[in-house]
Amino acid sequence: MSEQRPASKSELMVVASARALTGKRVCFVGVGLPNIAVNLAKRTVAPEMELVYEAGVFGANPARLPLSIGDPTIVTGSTATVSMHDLFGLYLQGGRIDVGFLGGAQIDRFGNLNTTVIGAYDAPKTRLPGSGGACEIAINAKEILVIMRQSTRSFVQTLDFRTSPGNLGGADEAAKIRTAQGWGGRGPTGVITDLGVYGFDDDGEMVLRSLHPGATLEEVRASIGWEIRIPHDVPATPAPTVEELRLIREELDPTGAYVS
Amino acid sequence: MSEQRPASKSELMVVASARALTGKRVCFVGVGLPNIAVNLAKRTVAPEMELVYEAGVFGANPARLPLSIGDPTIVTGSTATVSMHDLFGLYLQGGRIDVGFLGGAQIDRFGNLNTTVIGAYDAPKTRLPGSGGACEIAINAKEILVIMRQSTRSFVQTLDFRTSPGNLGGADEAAKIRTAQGWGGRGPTGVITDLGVYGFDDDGEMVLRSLHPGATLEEVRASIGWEIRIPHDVPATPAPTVEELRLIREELDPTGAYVS
Amino acid sequence: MSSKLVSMREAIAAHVHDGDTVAIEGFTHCISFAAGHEIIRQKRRNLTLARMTPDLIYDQMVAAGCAKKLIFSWLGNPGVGSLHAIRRRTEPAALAAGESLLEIEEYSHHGMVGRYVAGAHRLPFYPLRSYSESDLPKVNPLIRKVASPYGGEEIWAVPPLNPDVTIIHAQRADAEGNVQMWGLLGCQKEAAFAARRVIVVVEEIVPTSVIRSDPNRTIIPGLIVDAVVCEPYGAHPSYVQGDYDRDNAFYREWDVISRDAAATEAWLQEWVYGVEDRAAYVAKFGADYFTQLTPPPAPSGSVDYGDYR
Amino acid sequence: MSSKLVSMREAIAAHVHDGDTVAIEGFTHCISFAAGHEIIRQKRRNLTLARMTPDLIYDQMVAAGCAKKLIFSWLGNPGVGSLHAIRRRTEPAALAAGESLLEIEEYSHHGMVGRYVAGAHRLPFYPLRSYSESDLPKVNPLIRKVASPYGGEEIWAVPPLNPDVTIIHAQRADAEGNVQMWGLLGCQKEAAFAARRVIVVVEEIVPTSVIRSDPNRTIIPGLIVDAVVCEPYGAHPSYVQGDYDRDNAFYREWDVISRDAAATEAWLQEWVYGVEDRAAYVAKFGADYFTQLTPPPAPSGSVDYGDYR
Repeated sequence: MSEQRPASKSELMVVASARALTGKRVCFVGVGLPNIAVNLAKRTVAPEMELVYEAGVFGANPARLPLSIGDPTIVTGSTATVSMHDLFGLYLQGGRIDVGFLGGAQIDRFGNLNTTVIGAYDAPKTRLPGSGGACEIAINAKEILVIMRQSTRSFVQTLDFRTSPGNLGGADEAAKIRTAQGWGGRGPTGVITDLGVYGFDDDGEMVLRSLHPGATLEEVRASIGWEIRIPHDVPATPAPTVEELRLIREELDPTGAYVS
Repeated sequence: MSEQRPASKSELMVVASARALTGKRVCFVGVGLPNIAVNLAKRTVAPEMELVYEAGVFGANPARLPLSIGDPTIVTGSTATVSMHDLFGLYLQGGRIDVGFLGGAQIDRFGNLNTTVIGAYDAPKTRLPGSGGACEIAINAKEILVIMRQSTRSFVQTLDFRTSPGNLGGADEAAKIRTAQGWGGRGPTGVITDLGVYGFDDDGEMVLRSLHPGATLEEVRASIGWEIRIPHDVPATPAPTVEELRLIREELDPTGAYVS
Repeated sequence: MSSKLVSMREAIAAHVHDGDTVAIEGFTHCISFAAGHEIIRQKRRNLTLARMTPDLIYDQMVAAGCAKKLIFSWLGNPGVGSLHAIRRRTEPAALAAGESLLEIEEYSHHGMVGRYVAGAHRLPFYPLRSYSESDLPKVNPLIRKVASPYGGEEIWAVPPLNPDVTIIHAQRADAEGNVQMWGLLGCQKEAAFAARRVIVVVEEIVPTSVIRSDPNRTIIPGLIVDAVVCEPYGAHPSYVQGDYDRDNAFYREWDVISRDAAATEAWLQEWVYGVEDRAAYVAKFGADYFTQLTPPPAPSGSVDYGDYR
Repeated sequence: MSSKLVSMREAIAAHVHDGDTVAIEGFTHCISFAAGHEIIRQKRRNLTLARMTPDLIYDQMVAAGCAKKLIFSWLGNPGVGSLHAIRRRTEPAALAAGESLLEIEEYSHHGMVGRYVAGAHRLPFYPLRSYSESDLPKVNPLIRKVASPYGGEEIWAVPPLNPDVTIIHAQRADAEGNVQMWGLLGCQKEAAFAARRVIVVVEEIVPTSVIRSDPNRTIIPGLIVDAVVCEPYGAHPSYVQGDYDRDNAFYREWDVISRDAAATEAWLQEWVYGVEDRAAYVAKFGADYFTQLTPPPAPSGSVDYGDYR
């Protein structure tokens, strides 16, 4: 244990994401890092959490780390496996999901996300996967956590396409539209990156809440395409514990496929 | 067999109803006489017929005669048992039902039906069961067969309440509205009573097609509240065969609970 | 997870209040008579009773004075005839002195299903192809037309129904309220997801491992369940697929009892107020009574989910 | 009832025509690669390919020149990355000489599900709470607002999708096409009910008595099925719950192959054009290959429907 190597940036993201789930009950899981984060949270800060996969699984209890969002291991031993009509209609739109995890190719200062195209929609430079369930997760999950690595290509002034709405043009506009259009949730509440943890302030704009061990404010500023709000006293993200790292390395991702 | 007693009026209705199902594929079954008629048809003129119960059963294979529309015997051994949302949405509204059986407290000359109230809706003389699935069966099954005993109380000039639409005010109006409002079916095609079998003519009005053995035109006229259309040469309904009566009496309703 | 197992008395006391909209669902199959009787014993008043088919249980609850309003699509004693206690509260000529007419809000089956679906999916309306040229929309202003955004066509809509409490009965659940049932599924899933509170009554409490061995069989997750009650024979005189048959003799008997207000009251005194709980009701019938309602087995067979690790 | 059992060759020849809208559905689970490959072999052209997640099968069909248009909600190699053949037909800079861009019609998952539901329920639209303040409606004029008849609120709608043919894969069916499946159910039921024609591909044909022993497990009745094909391992490299695992190695391998148009063509030559049918494809891998994808059993257990006679 004393030989434990220091946390990687991916591990810092996973641990910070897991901690953001403290006490949460029902979480809509994505594959990759969110999947590991959620499984870590279930073993640490949120033992009662139910994992929901958009493929149609509630209360998943995967015996191995699922590679895809529809891996058979999420079905066997789950509490309920249902049609996607039920999953999106009864569970998500019906208001039963506490936290949805999203990522994207681009995010703006208000937490709006692009997973559709880089460039013009009709003649894209890069064709991305599109919404999948992201658009309705953004609207209907009670809150949204975003996991993304920082870069000026992804943390942008203006999205090329708004796939999933966040705080729109700011908190006031977002609050009005959420009520008027009957959104089920209150939008993004946190963004976890490889450098830090961000929240949203009263303007609905992203603000740095803590800086990961080893990261600097210069790195943070240099990898965000707008002038990011940074309060005076930014605490450090508490370092991963020995046990958190052990769980990731020995149980959740022993081959290091995701968190390396 | 030579001792077989003559057919009762109920048996005449059941046999005529069964024969009206010749070659039909998917039939929405009601309890009581329609249920026996459909089961008789499956054993005689429509061996490939699938029985659909509004309770959520497709391809029922009841081991005993079901007393209620949701008897457990319709589930065990059925091809598919589904939610009522699926039954009414996918099977009925989706256009998969060939024939629906309906009855009612009142029918008018155009095959419109009342199963809601006798008297005023807000202060009824008799409160009837209401629509159940009848309203949507009338609109969405490809055709409707009605089974009712004749009397001037039930074959009326004017319905007290139109629960389930038939040919409305006549064939032209009905054809227009069916198209404009996207009905799935063409409405009533036959009415089977204790006295005869009726069809609908080009005006969409009920017309006598055959007279049951033992019934007279005088009885027919005296038990219908409007001047019923009767063609010049009304054939006799072919009498039940020995085998049809045997099936009813020995297999389908051995206690005579329905067809006595 | 924490257990939600409580007695029926506790479940009704905690989750059914005067003035609530209550849905005891189950289409012929799995009707929670046990819950209905406990609501009668606890003397709930001014309830709005929602159910596709009010069946005997709502006839009994109306006779006991629990209801001010019915929301339904088919009002009858299935396979037998009328619900006489309800008719006495819906036909002015039959109304007893001092009684008032029940409020009535009436749909078709698809419409009632659609109301629960809209409630469960958090939709402001549910569209369907029914009601065209029926008189039902004339007497129920909540049945409305909706214009399709893809052309001139108008179809019909019903509004969401979100009961304060939905009560369902099923074969089995675990203590967290993960419910599995088979046979007729009715609209229980939709009515439960639409509700603010959910009470689940089952024949048998099973370990969570049983639920997890066949996750496609789960119709309602514990997530939306507030109370779990284990009440064997709790659906009698309705039935539970595989466990016991419908007591058709009682459905016919009720037709006789309920024609007479005094006989109805006497029945309630003996079989509802006069028994402490469902266990006492079952004991009053005697074990042999239920044995003759028990079918021989017809097993589903097992399928293989595969152990993926 | 008459058998609908045919070979895959016959099923595709009879039911999939040039210019058709084809939906091969299955969310990660039970994707009929066998049908997709036979469509490629039979050189169908100008197909509109609908699928929530085009996955590798549509990448292969696009690479083979079968498609003119995609209707989808998520375009990727699940758990791996991009669909490179499709990207070469959607990014102008990557387009080969003589090729044209694919037409694209794009939704979210709930929207695609809703399109099938509307198609299956014969509704002119399906309402949902999605798309609000997203740019998707700006680029897809078929995503529209609909006004609730119960108040000022406007929500969003998608139009029905009625494929000319829907193809699904499942664990088992009888010869009439009564289909039972378990594990992820995706939107297969809705996509099949919405379709004009339905092809069902299964791992195993079972007697009708097996289907009838567990009627709640049936997701699609033979009534709506036009052809039944028995094709063991017909979903490889996707998986069939309980029968075999997803071939994740191949999903990763495709990421490499598909980056290069020539390598993609070579793969199609070897594994699609170069094999006569799915049996030959399976034989080419060898029996051992599939043995290592077979999980140990995890039985569901049996439930009792009761023998009511």
